[in-house]
Amino acid sequence: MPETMLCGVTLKNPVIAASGTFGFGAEYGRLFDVSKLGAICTKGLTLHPREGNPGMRVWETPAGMMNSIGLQNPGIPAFLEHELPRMRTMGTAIIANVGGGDLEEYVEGVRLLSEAESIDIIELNISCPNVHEGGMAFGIKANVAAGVVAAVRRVCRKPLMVKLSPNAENIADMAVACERAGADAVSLVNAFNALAIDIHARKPVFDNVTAGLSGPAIKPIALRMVWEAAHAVRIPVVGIGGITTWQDAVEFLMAGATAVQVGTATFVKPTAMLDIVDGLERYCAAEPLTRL
Amino acid sequence: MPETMLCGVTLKNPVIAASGTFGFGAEYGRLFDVSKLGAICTKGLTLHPREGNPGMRVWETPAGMMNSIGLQNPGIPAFLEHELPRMRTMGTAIIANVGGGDLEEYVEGVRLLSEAESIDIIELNISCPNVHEGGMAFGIKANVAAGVVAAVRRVCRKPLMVKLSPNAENIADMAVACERAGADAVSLVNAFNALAIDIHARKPVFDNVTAGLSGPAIKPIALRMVWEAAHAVRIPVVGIGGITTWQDAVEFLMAGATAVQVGTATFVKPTAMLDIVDGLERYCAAEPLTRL
Amino acid sequence: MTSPSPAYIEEALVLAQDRLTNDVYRLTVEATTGGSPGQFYMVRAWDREPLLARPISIHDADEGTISLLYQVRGRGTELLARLHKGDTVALMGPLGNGFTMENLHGRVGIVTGGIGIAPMFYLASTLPARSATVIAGFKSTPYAVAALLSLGVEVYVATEDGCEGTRGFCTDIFDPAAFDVVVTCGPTPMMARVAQLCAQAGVPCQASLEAHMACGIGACLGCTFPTTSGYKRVCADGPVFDAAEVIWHA
Amino acid sequence: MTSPSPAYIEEALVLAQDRLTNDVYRLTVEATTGGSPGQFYMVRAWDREPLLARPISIHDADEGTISLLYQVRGRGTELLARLHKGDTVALMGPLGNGFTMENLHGRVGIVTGGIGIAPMFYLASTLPARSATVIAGFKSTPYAVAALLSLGVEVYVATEDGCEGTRGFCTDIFDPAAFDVVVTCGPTPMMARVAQLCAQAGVPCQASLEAHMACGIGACLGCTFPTTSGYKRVCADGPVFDAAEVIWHA
Ligand SMILES: Cc1cc2nc3c(=O)[nH]c(=O)nc-3n(C[C@H](O)[C@H](O)[C@H](O)COP(=O)(O)OP(=O)(O)OC[C@H]3O[C@@H](n4cnc5c(N)ncnc54)[C@H](O)[C@@H]3O)c2cc1C
Ligand SMILES: Cc1cc2nc3c(=O)[nH]c(=O)nc-3n(C[C@H](O)[C@H](O)[C@H](O)COP(=O)(O)OP(=O)(O)OC[C@H]3O[C@@H](n4cnc5c(N)ncnc54)[C@H](O)[C@@H]3O)c2cc1C
Ligand SMILES: Cc1cc2nc3c(=O)[nH]c(=O)nc-3n(C[C@H](O)[C@H](O)[C@H](O)COP(=O)(O)O)c2cc1C
Ligand SMILES: Cc1cc2nc3c(=O)[nH]c(=O)nc-3n(C[C@H](O)[C@H](O)[C@H](O)COP(=O)(O)O)c2cc1C
Ligand code: FES
Ligand code: FES
Repeated sequence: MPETMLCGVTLKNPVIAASGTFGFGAEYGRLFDVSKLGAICTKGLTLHPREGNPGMRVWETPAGMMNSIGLQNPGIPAFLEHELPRMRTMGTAIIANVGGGDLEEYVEGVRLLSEAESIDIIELNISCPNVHEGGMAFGIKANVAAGVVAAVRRVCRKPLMVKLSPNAENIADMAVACERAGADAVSLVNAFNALAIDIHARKPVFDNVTAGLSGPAIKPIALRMVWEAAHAVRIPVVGIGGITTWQDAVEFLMAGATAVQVGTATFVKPTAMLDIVDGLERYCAAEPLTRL
Repeated sequence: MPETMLCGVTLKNPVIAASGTFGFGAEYGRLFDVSKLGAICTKGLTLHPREGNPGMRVWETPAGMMNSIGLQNPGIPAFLEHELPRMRTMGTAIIANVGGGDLEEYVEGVRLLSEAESIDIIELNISCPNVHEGGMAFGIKANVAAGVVAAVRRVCRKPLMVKLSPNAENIADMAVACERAGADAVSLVNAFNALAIDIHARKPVFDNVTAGLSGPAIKPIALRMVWEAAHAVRIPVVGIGGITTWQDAVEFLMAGATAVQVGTATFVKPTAMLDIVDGLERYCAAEPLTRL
Repeated sequence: MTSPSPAYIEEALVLAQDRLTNDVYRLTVEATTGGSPGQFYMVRAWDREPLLARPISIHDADEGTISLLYQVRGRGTELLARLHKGDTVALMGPLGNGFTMENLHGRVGIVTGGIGIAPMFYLASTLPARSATVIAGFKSTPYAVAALLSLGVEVYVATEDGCEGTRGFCTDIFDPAAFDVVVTCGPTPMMARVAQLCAQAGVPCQASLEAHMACGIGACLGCTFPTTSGYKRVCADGPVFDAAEVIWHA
Repeated sequence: MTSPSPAYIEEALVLAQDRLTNDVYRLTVEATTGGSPGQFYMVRAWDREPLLARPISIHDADEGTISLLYQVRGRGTELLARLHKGDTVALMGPLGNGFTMENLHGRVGIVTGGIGIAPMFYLASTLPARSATVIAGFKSTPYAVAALLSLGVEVYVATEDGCEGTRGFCTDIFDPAAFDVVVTCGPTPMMARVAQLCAQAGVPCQASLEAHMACGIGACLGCTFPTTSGYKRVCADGPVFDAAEVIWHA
């Protein structure tokens, strides 16, 4: 520490930019040296390009925010052609985050990404609504998740990290199911399913009704889930959810995480991740960081 | 509105003090006129007195707080003898909140409370750890919850409101299971299972490891759950979770709640509930409050 | 178009806070990062609450200072208004594309609604003398008009309550035929109307859009607006768009 | 014991803020609610963040003002320290039982650690002249001592760094045999030691405990401390307890 080994990949440090909050790295790359990060997770990618959701897409809540981006992305082929070459020059590990509306889209997406040399890890986002099961996300029921992980595992030639949804029925069972189905790591949590109502307009703020809650507000719940997952599996666990300061990161690492991802905090302070890296370095220089 | 009918009981207004945050009414009664409230939920009661949990019991988080009180209470017989007579004079409806470690304790507790004339509604808290099922709360699995609700229903001669846990596997299924098992209303949500770690002491802040998260931080998730429950059942739904302003209350009412409970906000501002009552009165005088 | 890289200034010194009307203020801060007309900064004048920074346009900028003109609307702008000389504020910017200056030739019509006037002082001060005419609508008491007049810009005012200028909306007194090119900023319905009038008259129009933002720098896709070529990010592809490309009634 | 009802004052005016040392301040606010020595107020000098108010003892009170002596420890006290004359602060109180004055007879020993000295000025000013002796421990630079001396109270100081008074802890220079009754406030391990010394010497001791609080008024059961008769609420059953009843090493 801070050098970290995550499913066979050496990261400079355990601080990773969370998917969907850091684009493909270029935007914040104009502001600070992104090579100082442990890794960058790409915006969620799907096989086919997606327009994303209409209407309001972000909304503030007490110590949190809701988002309903709807996986807007150029599609995996365009990502490989236009974005990946630029990401490759950024001097940090690349984690490709993949979504999908059905099993075939996941499998085909992962197959394509697997072939790209400069991708270090594939992060499978199972929070996406499953179009074949009436929109209920893949990430709710452990057996449904296990199905998609197993199918993807067959075609995936990279380390496979499965990103768990906090809306899962039981987070420990879900982590175990993913481990058994072949995941090399799990990352958690994604955003919490939440609602906001515009009382003046008398309708939900988001066209999709519900949206994903992230930020400091969710940290205590996310930390509990990471603790439960880390106690349930042997594969590495990456902690996500409201991490804003290096002290937050230490909490997740003590709870059993191997690394952490930072999302919303970057919006609050663009250089938050650099502060976290510095803080962890100072902490680890002074005392050993041990898992509880 | 603001006069509200809740399972046959007329409340002055839909604003109820949430269980565990308002004692038995006497403490805040020294500060303001509690007869202005729609109702008061008692501190969680169990058949036998409980000491409560050792160690830290409250901890602040971003826009929220965690608590691990451990159902400290004098036991139902002592409540009936010493506290209820005083509550009866407070000029507002009384909702007795009941917990239990096993089915027998719930049933016997509800039987006793059922006999007390001045109790208007019984609120069954199914978030308590089920001592017979390895500590997993009654409120996680719908079939387990249905079992306790059905058993309690048989002895309960008061309107029965079941208070749901946000840790339930599926909140809509849970609400439906409780409705089918005989609940006259459901209230939700109780606190979210969460974790905090004291990084200096290198151990969880709470002796019990996890504790319950409440306050504004959870409002967007609670509101989503209330929306889902209200769309799933025909019985009244009482909204709880982070409600702090009258606008928050309107959101819950628009989401389908018949009334709301306010907990943590009272700690933030002791007269928060009075402000909510006033705000709702002004709102309803100006425009109709309709469910979305 | 490659704009200069934005910077993050954690503690920019507040040099002045002037209250212009009941709810409109001008904040002047020390910063050398400048920017071009129509660009904006993500501004944060508080520690933790609210969570996100707020986008505010450059009202004026020179070598060493930036000034912001803003209206108190909610929590964030209310906290901005509490700043005093000597306090500090966090800034990220300059952000966004700004107005396409190379297309602003001949007679430039600037049509604004309310606080949409904020970026126009900087714009007008950059345009050739006497080329710009401002048509500004306000709910009630106008602001920022005197400064525009001092630049030698012609200003027509409409107020909804008729307290100054013509009673009504700015679009009531705006005739696109009088201009070679139009620039607009204000509430979306107003800009939609301006865009429609310009389209009918065949006058090109640049509109500076507003959207809720999280990152402000193009990374989160939270601030999109529908255009004829798909969703565009207001913060990074805009805030200024060719009004003809914007799908106003999405 | 029936104490007067507490009040909630949403906007109490700040009359003065004095910085006594690097991190210790005295805040004086306008309030007629008073209280007795050892009682406290829940104080809030911010809008929304942090969520909860903070308990602070009455340092001094008269008909029209209350003063609070506090040390900056974290976020809440840091925000308290930012208050200026003319600002307002939300107060709920007076809360808690306060010291049992009817038991404070003869020679009263007051043993404090750090900011535990806060309630003792008000206590000493209420006791008969010359009956109290204060034994105060500090990490480094002492505070609040001059005010006590001005009351004619004898004060013995111990500092951990030896910068003033005896080097070491207050418990090193405290002999319970010199007193008829002892009052203590400070860090829990220190109070536990004082309680132990008093018990050995057969001297009654009142200890003012500290706990994290949510409601401050007895409703939430969040601030309990174990005693020989079960968990007691620090805010409502205390903060002052008979030291012999407290289970110090729970
Ligand atoms: C590119 C751009 C430039 C702007 N320039 C100016 C300016 O120069 N002067 C000025 O007064 N205003 C400007 N605004 C609008 C300004 O950002 C909002 O008024 C401000 O964010 C409101 O924040 P609040 O906390 O005071 O209000 P809130 O209580 O948060 O909300 C009040 C209203 O403000 C809007 N709003 C809230 N949060 C955001 C957000 N994150 N992003 C955008 N809008 C939001 C919403 O429409 C809401 O109804 C600009 C907006 C954009 C997008
Ligand atoms: C009855 C009573 C009277 C007190 N009187 C004084 C006084 O006169 N002067 C003074 O300086 N301090 C007093 N304190 C202590 C004071 O309440 C804490 O220092 C303060 O709450 C710290 O808040 P913070 O936000 O600055 O620190 P935080 O960052 O919140 O935490 C710093 C430390 O403060 C303590 N703390 C945090 N929150 C609370 C809380 N809600 N309740 C109690 N402790 C908490 C914790 O031990 C924590 O380690 C008193 C405490 C009690 C219980
Ligand atoms: C604007 C936004 C967009 C997001 N997009 C994605 C995404 O495309 N794929 C994904 O797996 N997670 C996505 N997330 C979830 C984050 O990666 C992260 O799991 C979540 O925000 C919790 O972390 P935080 O509290 O640090 O933000 C998104 C989050 C936000 C705020
Ligand atoms: C200190 C504290 C004690 C609580 N005790 C109980 C309890 O005994 N029984 C119960 O059903 N809920 C209890 N709750 C949960 C609240 O009634 C409420 O469901 C929860 O706090 C969410 O609402 P809020 O965000 O408005 O506080 C308690 C909450 C707090 C903060
Ligand atoms: S605000 Fe994030 S992309 Fe525009
Ligand atoms: S703080 Fe609530 S009972 Fe003491």
